[in-house]
Amino acid sequence: MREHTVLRVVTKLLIAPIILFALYVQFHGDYSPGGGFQAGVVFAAAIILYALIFGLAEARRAVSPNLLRITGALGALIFAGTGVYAMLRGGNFLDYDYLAHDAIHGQHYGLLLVEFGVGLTVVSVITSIFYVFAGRGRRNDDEQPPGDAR
Amino acid sequence: MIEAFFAQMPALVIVLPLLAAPLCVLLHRGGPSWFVYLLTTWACFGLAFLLFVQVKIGGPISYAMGGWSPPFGIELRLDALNTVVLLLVTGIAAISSVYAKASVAAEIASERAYLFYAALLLCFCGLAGITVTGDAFNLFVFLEISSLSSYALIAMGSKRRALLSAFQYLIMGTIGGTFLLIGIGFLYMMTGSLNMADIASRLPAVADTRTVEAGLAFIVVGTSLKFALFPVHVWLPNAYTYAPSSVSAFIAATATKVAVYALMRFLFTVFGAAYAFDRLPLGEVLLVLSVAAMLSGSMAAIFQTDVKRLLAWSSIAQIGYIVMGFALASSAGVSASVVHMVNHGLIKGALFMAVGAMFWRLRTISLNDIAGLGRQMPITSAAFVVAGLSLIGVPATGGFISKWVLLEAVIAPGHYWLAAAILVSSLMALIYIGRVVEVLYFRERPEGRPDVGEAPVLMLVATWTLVLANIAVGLYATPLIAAAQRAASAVLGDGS
Amino acid sequence: MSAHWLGWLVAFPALMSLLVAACGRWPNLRESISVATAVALFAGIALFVEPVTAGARPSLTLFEVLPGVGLTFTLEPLGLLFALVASGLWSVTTIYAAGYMRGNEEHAQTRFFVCFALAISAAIGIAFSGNLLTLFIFYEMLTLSTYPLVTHHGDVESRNGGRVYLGILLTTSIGFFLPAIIITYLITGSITFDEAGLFGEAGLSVLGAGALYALFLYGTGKAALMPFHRWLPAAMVAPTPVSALLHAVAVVKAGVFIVLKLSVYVFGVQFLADTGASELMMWVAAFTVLGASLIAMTRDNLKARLAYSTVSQLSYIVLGATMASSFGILGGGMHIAMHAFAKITLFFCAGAIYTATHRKYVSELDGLGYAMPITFTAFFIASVSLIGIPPMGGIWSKWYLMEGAADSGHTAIIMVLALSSLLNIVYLLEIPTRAFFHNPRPDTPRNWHEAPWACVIPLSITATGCIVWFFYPLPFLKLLAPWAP
Amino acid sequence: MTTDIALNIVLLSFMAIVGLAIARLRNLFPVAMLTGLYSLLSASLFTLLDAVDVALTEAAVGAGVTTVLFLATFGLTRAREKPVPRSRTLIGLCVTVLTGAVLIYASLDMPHFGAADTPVQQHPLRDHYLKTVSDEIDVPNTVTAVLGSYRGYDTLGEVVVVFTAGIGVLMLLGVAWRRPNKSAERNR
Repeated sequence: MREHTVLRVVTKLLIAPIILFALYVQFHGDYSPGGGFQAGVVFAAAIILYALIFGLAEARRAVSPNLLRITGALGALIFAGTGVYAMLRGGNFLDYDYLAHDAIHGQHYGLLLVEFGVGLTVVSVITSIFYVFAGRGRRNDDEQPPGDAR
Repeated sequence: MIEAFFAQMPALVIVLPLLAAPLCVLLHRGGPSWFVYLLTTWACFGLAFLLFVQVKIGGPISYAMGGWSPPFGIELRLDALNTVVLLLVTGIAAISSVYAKASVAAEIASERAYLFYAALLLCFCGLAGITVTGDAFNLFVFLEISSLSSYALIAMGSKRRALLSAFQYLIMGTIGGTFLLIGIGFLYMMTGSLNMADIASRLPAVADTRTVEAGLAFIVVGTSLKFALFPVHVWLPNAYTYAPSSVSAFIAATATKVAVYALMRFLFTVFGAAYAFDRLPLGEVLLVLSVAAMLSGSMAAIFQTDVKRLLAWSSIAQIGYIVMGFALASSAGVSASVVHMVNHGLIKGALFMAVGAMFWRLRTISLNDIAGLGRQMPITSAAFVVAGLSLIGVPATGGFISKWVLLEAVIAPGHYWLAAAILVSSLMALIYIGRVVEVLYFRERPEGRPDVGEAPVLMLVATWTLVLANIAVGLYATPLIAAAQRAASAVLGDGS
Repeated sequence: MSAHWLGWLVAFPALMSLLVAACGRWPNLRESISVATAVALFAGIALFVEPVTAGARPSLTLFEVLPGVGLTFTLEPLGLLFALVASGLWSVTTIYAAGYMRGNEEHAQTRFFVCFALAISAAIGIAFSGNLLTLFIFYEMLTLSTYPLVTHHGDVESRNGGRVYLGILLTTSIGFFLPAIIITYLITGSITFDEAGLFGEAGLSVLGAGALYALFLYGTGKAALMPFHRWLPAAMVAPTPVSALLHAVAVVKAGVFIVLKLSVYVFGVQFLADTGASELMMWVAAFTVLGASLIAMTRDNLKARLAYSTVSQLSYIVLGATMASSFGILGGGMHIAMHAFAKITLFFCAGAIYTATHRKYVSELDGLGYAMPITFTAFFIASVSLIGIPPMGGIWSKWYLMEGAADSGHTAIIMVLALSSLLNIVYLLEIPTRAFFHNPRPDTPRNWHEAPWACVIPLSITATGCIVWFFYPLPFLKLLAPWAP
Repeated sequence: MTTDIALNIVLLSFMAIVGLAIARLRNLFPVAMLTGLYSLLSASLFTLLDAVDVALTEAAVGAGVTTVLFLATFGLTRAREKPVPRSRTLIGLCVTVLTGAVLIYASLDMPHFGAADTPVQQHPLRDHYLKTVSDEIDVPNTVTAVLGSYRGYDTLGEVVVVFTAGIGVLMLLGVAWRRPNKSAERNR
């Protein structure tokens, strides 16, 4: 689709607001509808859109699959790590009260961190899945099944 | 410090694999990932053991996730029942982690081994999560974790059919999960709560409604799909047959048990035995289905030519034993179920590991191809024989103890026809195990096959650990039976 | 003697089997160890004769298998008798086996001797067992350890034989014995053997007791009551020392010993006499006695004929147990020993004949008596003992059995016993008659002679035993004194 | 209120029609589009139910990403469904009808939609979540507070579900297939 100028221009115009909206949903989740999940999906949609219009290779150069693997794992680690940190501070797992000097602040930090973890994982996973599907091309039936590729 | 650690143990059992799985992905290499897997499972096993002892001494433990007291937050709740299941799951995971290294190296491409270990850890995490939680919705979430990872793990089998069987499992499993979710949704609708204890206290007020009845039905059918009770068992033989060896060993020994546990938890803790068994004819239905499972599963196992498939069908039959126990809704019955859950875990784990070791050598596991292996892989074959005897229920093995307590439980109320079904099914086990043993020892190696040696030491160690555990249980079953009886009285409320 | 020895005695052959396995490369050493183990075991058990006849009942609980039910060994007279017979004859059989296996150049001899030792370990475990669970554990261990012996040849025929063997024994034990134990446990709350029986106050109906008794007796498949006797002829595919071990020493004797033990220590003779619960099984046993004798007459294969003879003779002991009289127990106990000596002699002879001439059909034995005089004389002595004619030990057991039948008022049983003796004469004495009085077949070489000494000496010893026990039955009477008048 | 009900009815009947169309169609491209439509309809329904968070997710995942993934998949496979044997469709029909029947049976005793005296509304949870939240967490969006903190463990579980799905897909499809075996075997 690289020849469709209109699409390319419109996409270029659209991607920035989409990402901005994603960030808004991500960090404004405390006040308005939304949170990590929604933000993650919207953000991923931006990347996917980019990949659809400018090609997978371009998208991969911008956001490499390897990076996604790391951020995906990191997202989950941040979430769980927040819980563990609360544990180390003397609370139960995921007890954000212990994250800061007082409970309310702790809760706020906790929510912020946790939602960030959610967003990171969701955007990474969805984008990776898209990469994998889009990047495979047509397979022949005589190809090796998984696992037997030894 | 120690006190604080003890207080955090219930969460740590889940948190450790939860941290370890992303860690594996970050490590990006098979070897270190295996090491992480090994350490995590053994650490969890240790934790499970400490929890078991703690519950035995001090009674049930409640752990408030996030510090929010239930029902406002999510509660982890450990009692005499789920500590036993947790001990089984972590124990099998720990032993199969020893087994996994060589097996995975042979069956999984090295560049995705780290993902494989991450998925194993997630599956383990999901099963442990289901076991310890005291929250109905949380149970569903962890069920999804374990299910998703097991679909992927099963699809990694070396035959192309693995993909199809994983897909089949995915469809059935998703229907099961959805039913469970609908059931939980109904319960929430009628009680306004997701905490199991809280639901249980609020249910009697709305027990007469059709919504609660339907909720029970959805939960029973949903979990039954997960543990492959008789008419909805079709996914299981393929899934176990085509999965990689380490996966079959781990999942066969734990996943169905945990699903059964989930059903028991709902029936006894949430709905209450009186509602599920006295007001509705659930007990009778489950008894009939368990008998059908035992007979049809054993019968099908007799006619299999692939040893893994044979064991898978036998699992369907063995699930029948477990279901029969708790369907009696008596203290003896529930404890018989628990005993057999543990024993069947040990037996099937050992059998699948032994078969996996043969597969490691031969790359095939059909009856014709393993002919005469008794001489060439004596240690593995002997493990298969002993575990097989346990499956049949020969004395001095764990399987005998199961049969003993189960027979005791069915004969006491005078259900002689159930006793007959158990015995017939055991004798059918004798036939199908006997077939394999005969092939192993009395047939010559097929012409033109190269001689093979034993499997790697770690695989043998893991297999024999489970085999010896079987014998240990068979000779000294008192602790297991005592634990099962505590579990039964914990879920039935009193000694009834 | 300390009760701890009981555990060691059971474990001893099993432990030595490891040593035997380790010495597989040196046949002489291996067989020396086997024989030494056998003799030492017998000596160790004999040490208990004194205290037990004096009334001691040493008991040892190793650990609890199930809550309240331990792995328990208790020594009482019947068990001691069985243990003595089994271990004593095992010594002789081991010597014989060494000669036979080498003489026939059998394969996998190490496995053979290992399983042999395990089997006797299980038999001693049965003899010493102090409760039904322990008994059951060792009963199944005996079945499983003898399975590789039965299928020793590994060909199609032995595989099929082994299948029948394992199939019937495990089916009956899991299908009948196990539920019977559990029902007993549920009714009485105990499965520990008790001199007074367990059902005293349980208020079991006659029908219930009869059904349970039948369940137990059929569950004890090793006692070979019809229609579950098929495994015994099927097991004939085994090498002859195994047949001797199976038929005279360990397996079948374990079966009938269990029947006696159940009747005495679970049901109680008095209980059986009062309720008549064993009546039905008595007629089954009587039927088996006659039926098996009739079948034996039709068998030309020597070992098959002996096998059916065993089926028939076992039911004598079952008769003794079921007629609910202490004479019956006495006779049954005696018959365990007498039949053991006679039948092991017969099998040794059959094996010796096969080793020397490779003949296994009765019709082929014409005129062989002069080539193998010792063997056929021994055969004759043992046959006469089985028939129950003085001066052979077999008369004593038959005597007490008849007395028991008279005592409990079952005149018909006396008739059965008498008729069976006649049938015994027909099918057993035919063999020495052919050997000594018929002309040799034309294809018989002149240079045939006795089997190797390792075969002949054991069979001479056991045949002598048959005669000695006629003149000196005191040891058995002393052991069985609790049931003697 | 009445417009709400009317909208609900319209949306639900559209969903039913779309569902039937999906079941009937054999060509998978329109099916992918229709599933997107279905998701969009349900997102609208969620909005009507005031579940804006869910609606947002549904719209983004269901209507957006899933459709793209479907299309990507058609690049790998055929885009036309194979005919399914009659027996299997019959089983499917039976299961569906049965499930539907049980659902209807269950609905007979359900509390009235939107009523104030349902168990859910009367449970102390509601008060706690809606009132105490300002003291305990002080976040205006209660949904975020509940999902992130009160039931944060569930959310962690859901993140792990997503993560698991990612691992599963990567493991099965992510690494390019090496094909050394065949040539290696041939050389042997």
